[in-house]
Amino acid sequence: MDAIILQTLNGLDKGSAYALIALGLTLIFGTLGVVNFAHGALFMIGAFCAVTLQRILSLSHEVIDESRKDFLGNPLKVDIPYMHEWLGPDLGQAVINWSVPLAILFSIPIMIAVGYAMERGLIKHFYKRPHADQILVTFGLAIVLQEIIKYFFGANPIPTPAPPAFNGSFDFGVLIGADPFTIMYPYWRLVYFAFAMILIAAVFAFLQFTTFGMVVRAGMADRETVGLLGINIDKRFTVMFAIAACVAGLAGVMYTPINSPNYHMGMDFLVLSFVVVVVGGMGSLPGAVLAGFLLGILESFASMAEVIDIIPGINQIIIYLVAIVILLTRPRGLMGRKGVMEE
Amino acid sequence: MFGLNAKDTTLLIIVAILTMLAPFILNPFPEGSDLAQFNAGYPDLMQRFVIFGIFAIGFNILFGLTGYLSFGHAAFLGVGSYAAIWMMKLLTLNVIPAIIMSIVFAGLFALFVGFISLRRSGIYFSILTLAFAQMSYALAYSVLTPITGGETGLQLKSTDSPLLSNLAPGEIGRANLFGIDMRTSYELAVGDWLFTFNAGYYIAALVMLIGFYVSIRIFRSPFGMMLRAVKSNQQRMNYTGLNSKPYTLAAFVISGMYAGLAGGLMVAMDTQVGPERMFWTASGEVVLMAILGGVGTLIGPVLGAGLIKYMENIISKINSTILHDWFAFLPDGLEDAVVFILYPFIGKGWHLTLGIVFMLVVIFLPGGLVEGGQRIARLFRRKKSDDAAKTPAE
Amino acid sequence: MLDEKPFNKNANNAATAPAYLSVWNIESYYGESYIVQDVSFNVHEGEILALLGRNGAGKTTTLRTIARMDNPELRHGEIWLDHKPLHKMKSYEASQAGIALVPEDRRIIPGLTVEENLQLAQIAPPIGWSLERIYELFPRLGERRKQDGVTLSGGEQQMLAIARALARDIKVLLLDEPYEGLAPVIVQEIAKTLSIIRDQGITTIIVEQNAVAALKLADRAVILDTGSVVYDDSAQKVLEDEKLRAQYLAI
Amino acid sequence: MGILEVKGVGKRFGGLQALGNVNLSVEENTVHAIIGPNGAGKSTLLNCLVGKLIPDTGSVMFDGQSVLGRKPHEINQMGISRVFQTPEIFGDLTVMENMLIPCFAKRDGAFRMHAFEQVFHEKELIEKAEQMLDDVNMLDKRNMHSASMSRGDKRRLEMAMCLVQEPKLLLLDEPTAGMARADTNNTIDLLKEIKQKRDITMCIIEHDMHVVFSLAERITVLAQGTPLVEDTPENIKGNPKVQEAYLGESQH
Amino acid sequence: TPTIFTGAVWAGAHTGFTNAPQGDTVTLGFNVPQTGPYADEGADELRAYELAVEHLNGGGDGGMINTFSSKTLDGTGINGKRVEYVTGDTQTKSDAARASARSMIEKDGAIMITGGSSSGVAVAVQALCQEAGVIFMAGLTHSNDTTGKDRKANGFRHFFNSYMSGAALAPVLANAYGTDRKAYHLTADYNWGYTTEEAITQATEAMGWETVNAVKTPLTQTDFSSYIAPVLQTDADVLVLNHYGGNMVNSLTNAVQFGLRDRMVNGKNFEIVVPLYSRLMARGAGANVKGIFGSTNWHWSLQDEGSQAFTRSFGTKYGFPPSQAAHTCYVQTLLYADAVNRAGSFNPCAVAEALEDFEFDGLGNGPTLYRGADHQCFKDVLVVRGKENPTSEFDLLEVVEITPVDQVTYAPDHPQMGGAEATLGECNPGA
Ligand SMILES: Nc1ncnc2c1ncn2[C@@H]1O[C@H](COP(=O)(O)OP(=O)(O)OP(=O)(O)O)[C@@H](O)[C@H]1O
Ligand SMILES: Nc1ncnc2c1ncn2[C@@H]1O[C@H](COP(=O)(O)OP(=O)(O)OP(=O)(O)O)[C@@H](O)[C@H]1O
Ligand SMILES: [Mg+2]
Ligand SMILES: [Mg+2]
Repeated sequence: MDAIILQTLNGLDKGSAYALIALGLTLIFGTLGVVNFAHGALFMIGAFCAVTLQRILSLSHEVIDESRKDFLGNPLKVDIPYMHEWLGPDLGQAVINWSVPLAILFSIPIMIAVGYAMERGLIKHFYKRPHADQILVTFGLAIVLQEIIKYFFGANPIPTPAPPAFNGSFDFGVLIGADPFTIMYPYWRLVYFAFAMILIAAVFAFLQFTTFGMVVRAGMADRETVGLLGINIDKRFTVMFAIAACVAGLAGVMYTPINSPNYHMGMDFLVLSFVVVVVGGMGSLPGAVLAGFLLGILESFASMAEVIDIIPGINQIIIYLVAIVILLTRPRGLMGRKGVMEE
Repeated sequence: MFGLNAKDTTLLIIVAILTMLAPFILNPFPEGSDLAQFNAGYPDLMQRFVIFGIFAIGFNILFGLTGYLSFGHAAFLGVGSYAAIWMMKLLTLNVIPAIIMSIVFAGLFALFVGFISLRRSGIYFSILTLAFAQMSYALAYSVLTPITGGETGLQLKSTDSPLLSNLAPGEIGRANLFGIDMRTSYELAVGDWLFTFNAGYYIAALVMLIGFYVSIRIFRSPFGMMLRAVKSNQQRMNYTGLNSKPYTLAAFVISGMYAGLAGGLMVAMDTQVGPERMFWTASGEVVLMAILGGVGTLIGPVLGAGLIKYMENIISKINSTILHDWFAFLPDGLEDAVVFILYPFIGKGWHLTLGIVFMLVVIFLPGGLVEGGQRIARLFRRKKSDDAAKTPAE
Repeated sequence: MLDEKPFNKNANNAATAPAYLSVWNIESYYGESYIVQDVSFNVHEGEILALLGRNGAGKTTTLRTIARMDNPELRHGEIWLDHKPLHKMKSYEASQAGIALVPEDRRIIPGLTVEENLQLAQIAPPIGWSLERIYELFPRLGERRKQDGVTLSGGEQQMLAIARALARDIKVLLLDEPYEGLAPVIVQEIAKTLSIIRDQGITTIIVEQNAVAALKLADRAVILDTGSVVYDDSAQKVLEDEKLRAQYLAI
Repeated sequence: MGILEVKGVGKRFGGLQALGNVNLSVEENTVHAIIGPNGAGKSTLLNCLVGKLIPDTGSVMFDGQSVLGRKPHEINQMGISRVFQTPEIFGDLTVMENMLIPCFAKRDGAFRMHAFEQVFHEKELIEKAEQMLDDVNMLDKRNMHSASMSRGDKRRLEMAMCLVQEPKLLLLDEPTAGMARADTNNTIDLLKEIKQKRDITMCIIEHDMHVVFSLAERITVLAQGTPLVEDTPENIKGNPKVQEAYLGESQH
Repeated sequence: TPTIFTGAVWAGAHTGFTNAPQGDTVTLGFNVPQTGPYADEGADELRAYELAVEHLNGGGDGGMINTFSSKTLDGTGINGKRVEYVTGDTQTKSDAARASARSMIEKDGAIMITGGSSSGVAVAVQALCQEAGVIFMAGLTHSNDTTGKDRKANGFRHFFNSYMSGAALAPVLANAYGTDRKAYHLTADYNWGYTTEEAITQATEAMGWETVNAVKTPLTQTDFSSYIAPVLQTDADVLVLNHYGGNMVNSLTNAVQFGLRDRMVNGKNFEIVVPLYSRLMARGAGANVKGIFGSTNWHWSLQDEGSQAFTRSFGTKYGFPPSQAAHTCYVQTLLYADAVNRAGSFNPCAVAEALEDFEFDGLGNGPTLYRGADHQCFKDVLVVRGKENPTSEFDLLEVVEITPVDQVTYAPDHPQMGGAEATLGECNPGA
């Protein structure tokens, strides 16, 4: 029972990561009709916004400490962050520790700029081109973006911890009268879940309560005709793309304390997020979110030792197996619309 | 000739000549010169060119003709490879049975995957094939380790004793074709140039030529036309009394068999298999090869395969020492500056170069490399006709 | 200099009122194929112009050029609507300037309901008829407002396409084969609607294979043949002149 | 007993009864027209005949066999061809290839693995296709990319594709819509000629009364999903109910 | 003049072995991951190789050449030939690694291939070198298989292995955490994971620990929460993470997030163990490594003469201390060069003979034996722990114990090493 609660929590948490990425991907892939292999790269760039901010905040100058030696036996150079000097060590360190939440604000303009530049500079010319061309160009772009990040940050993961206030776990067990330390869940993962829900709700509200979503959907189905109705669809596509980039980026920022970001984290997520979007059904935002949570939860349950013992290797293939079953039983995924990218 | 029209015959002959002369063409720079780094005429890479060429040709029969984008073709390559190495371990070191079995097994697996995946179209189909391939990969990597060797894969070992080959105890078998070792080479030194003619390469090249010929026949056959009809308008096709399902399934199985053939040849040339051959990036690579070269064109996929493999094997090997060597003639400061600028694009930066090439090709040559070739050809032709037009005036 | 009111270039029509929409020497291409070859004509305010010609003559291409679609590409020539240089605009700007095209294949947007198709037309200013008023004119659309637009029958789709144009505040209506596929009763109904539209002072260009019906409605006719204007004069004349009709329209 | 027997066919779309109890009998070797106001259910009825839709009720017999439950390609192989209301052609292929595909379907059936034969060796079929193209005045367009033709041309091509299959029953959904008058007349002549040369049954939906009255031997008027009347052209012309529901005041 | 070779393309017929060096230079092939997740380790390996070449050719301060017990290396290259090198990218994929190795052998005439940073790649390239008839000096590869069931006559490994990790760690763990412990293993679901799990469970069980569960995790997993949460439901009090690289960084981070380290079970503090530590990767886990035990092949803070010499020359050249991967690669290059000098020939069989059962000292890790039976080096193994107060980003681990070589030595036919069936086969010179 406790195990089930925990795995459900895990599933929701994994699910919110999948759902957030899939949400951004659906906005581009399911709505604008562009197979965007660079979406993972946007997620990765978001994560590296957090890394960059952390680095900026901990910019420091060197002080030579004669009393200690470095590995070559020379006097040790100690880095004193400017933040410590300006704000005092305590407040200064606190600011540095809070770099991930602060990066949310920091990343929004960056992601919008990246999304804008990407759409205007590249994607715009590919709306009418075959999916194959879109794949090639966005894959090329993804590689280039990755390599640029790798050039500046290296290939190793870079730790970006959550603020100390969010360290440790919340003990649900105590709440429901179980033994302490049996049903614990990390604070930051709870924050991530809540953040995901808010972001998802915000995107839904925007598309639901404005005509924006309808216009973009229409524009994807038939750009020409929408243009004939006096609507500058290009502009809206750009906005849509920037929003998607922002969603991906924010998902990345918030993900950094969970797993240290590295330059290939986007690619690691890419295939999975395509699966999630398609299982959810092309062009359906609720579908993407639903599929994200569904697959997250199933994956969590499949990774329990009890399950693996019965079906060895099930944890390796569960997502793909479920994807196959769903696509065979529901032709257009969970909530897909007819005619979207079926050719 | 060969039951082809004149244009296709010419193409086939040109390709045949080029593959046969590849050891010369790919080694244009004298041994030991600065540019020798760009030579690609050594057996391993030449073999890879033709093997991935076969893979891409087969993929193109499915994707180029029917428009069904499979994201799981690497699985068939992998199955073909495993089948081939097991044949060599158990039956004989002769590559023929191994290759035949790799085609058969890949074909059967493709029949299974295709039968299920082709119930959907568009992106849904792509994801189904991807899912099958990823499952194959994951299982080969882990739970199927007893069959696949897991992460370390399978190689021929001194403990293997194939039924029909008599090996001395402790001897590690070598792939051969009726006694011709795949690694037998003939080296020709002409002045500073060194050309290598490798048995394995010529066998693989011959297989590729056959594969290429078959693909031309398929492209020009009524069957090929039906496949293009599937891509163009399936509804019309059905109402014209044609059942599109078996056509697409046949195309899927044929391209799966090509992939299996490529996998079998890979083992024949280099007797080892690892599961990452089936990872989604490997499936993605063949997609990129086809698009880069020109989807739906005959020769495009082969060119795309060649370019990607060339970059992977040549650009990745250039390191800063080599760069410094090349630009040693420049004044020191300038040399450093040039090396500094080029360095991110070579060696460990070869991915960056690859990404940029992808983008440039697709932006400026929407039809892939083949379109680039056509443009150049058109330029020449225009020039020629300009000249022709001018002549009488003089 | 060009932003000034264009002088009337076509001597044929110089006599009457000043041109409202003028098309000067336009040349349009689909890729490298040269389709509309140096076409000029004028339309006056409130006038109905019938644009006629055989299949493949370039009628659709001309209308698409005027509506400033990306394809075909206008490589040469100018188009002026009420002092505004359409030839410098993109299709959405042309639409905001008051051009509305009812395309030949209707182009109902898949995935949107009837009502959404209409709402879509009312997003960018200027907005024309209200939905109520549209449903009044086309009660069938009102009945089917929640149905997916593309599942409408052919005639219903045509109504929706016209309705969608009316939902915008338009100055010039371009109709590409509006009668195609419509039952005779509906043809009459739409003809009536078009007169209503004319009474609103909306200038109209109509392309129609049913030349007689179009000519009956039109004030003037322009006949295209392989991309060039071969006739530009009153509609009545064509209706009356057997020889003309036989020559250009084979009727 | 007609070659096509439709009995009690009904079809609902959600709340809309698109077809309700349609009975229709088409005699062999006749031209039967179906007319009716827009949205009457004419195309829906055709869809039920070719397997695009499955009717909720009723039966459809062709040549003594039921077509219900068969796939579209099987129905076509039984001898029913259809021209669609919006042209359905192979846009990526040339006109000639468009013509050859039905030729192969006719000769080789729903599937054949002719992967090693060459299209250009099929002299006989090519000749047949050329002949047909000539009949519809499109021979000069044989190498054109079919998607870049004008709409009238696409329609003519689609009709040629159906005719070259020499079906027993040809279903035409507004074959002349959007065709220039001259071509419409040509089409009428062509259909008449075909009719004369070969045994063929046609079922035609058309709003152009000129076409209907030049070709049809019998006419069914459909309104709101049910047949209003079925009769000869002369009687239909005079029928006041039809006048009101369909033709309108000023027609003929 | 045309010459016909039968057998391997790379066979120099007249010399009797592949790629016999022509002229006054000899070419080595450095095959390391330059792209992919292990690119930083590959880069560090490459730095070490370049440093080794520099030292062999008489440049720099000579590094460990000065402390090496064998004195054949004199700064004149190898066997009097100046050392040149080519590099390649393994991409951490066996296909790519073999392609790159074959290109070095076939195109560039490399006489020895070295490098790698995963066992899959090492086994694949080692098999290739065996076929081709060149020496393979393995870089970073920790799986038992490399010199266990997949051992080859032409392949040599200096790095330690899973078995040694277990043997070195177990006593330290017993000492620190007691002998009454219940361990829960998370194991990467592939060969290296299996051998490591096997080695650690056997070694710890021998100390009296109990293994309550061992769960396999997919290699491609990035979020380990669903594997870690069930640990809370058991009475296990130790979590062993048989993970490497990115897997290790993520699983360790996740485990700490779940508050495992604050947990008390059976009155004992819950502990986490990482059998194979890499300093580079540990950096990715940040503060989470503090206090966590693991094993490593070598660490720059070692105080012996050899280690200090190496750290000094590497640090002076590149500005930061070398990793264990850099160390093993550097040492392998020197060992190869020395073996050639001692054999007086580049013939792989002669070199192999010179390396077999060679005893040496002064290359860090104390006196070392290159065992002839399986081509595995036997030397001291380090047990390390994440440092509580690092002074720099390189100072993450502290050495808590240097496990003497005797304690980690095993028989060549040990069951974990492929048993009696495992054979080196015949040395292959290529021709
Ligand atoms: N997308 C296109 N690409 C290339 N050529 C085209 C394209 N569309 C039309 N054409 C060509 O342009 C010419 C004019 O076509 P257009 O559609 O304007 O004719 P139309 O007068 O409207 O004929 P119809 O009465 O048949 O609709 C035709 O020859 C046609 O083949
Ligand atoms: N898939 C569908 N879903 C819902 N309603 C549909 C669907 N297909 C057709 N309809 C409705 O069924 C009715 C009959 O349509 P149908 O296309 O058969 O008319 P029609 O007689 O062919 O008209 P037209 O002459 O205008 O082509 C129409 O009201 C249409 O809106
Ligand atoms: Mg037209
Ligand atoms: Mg209809």
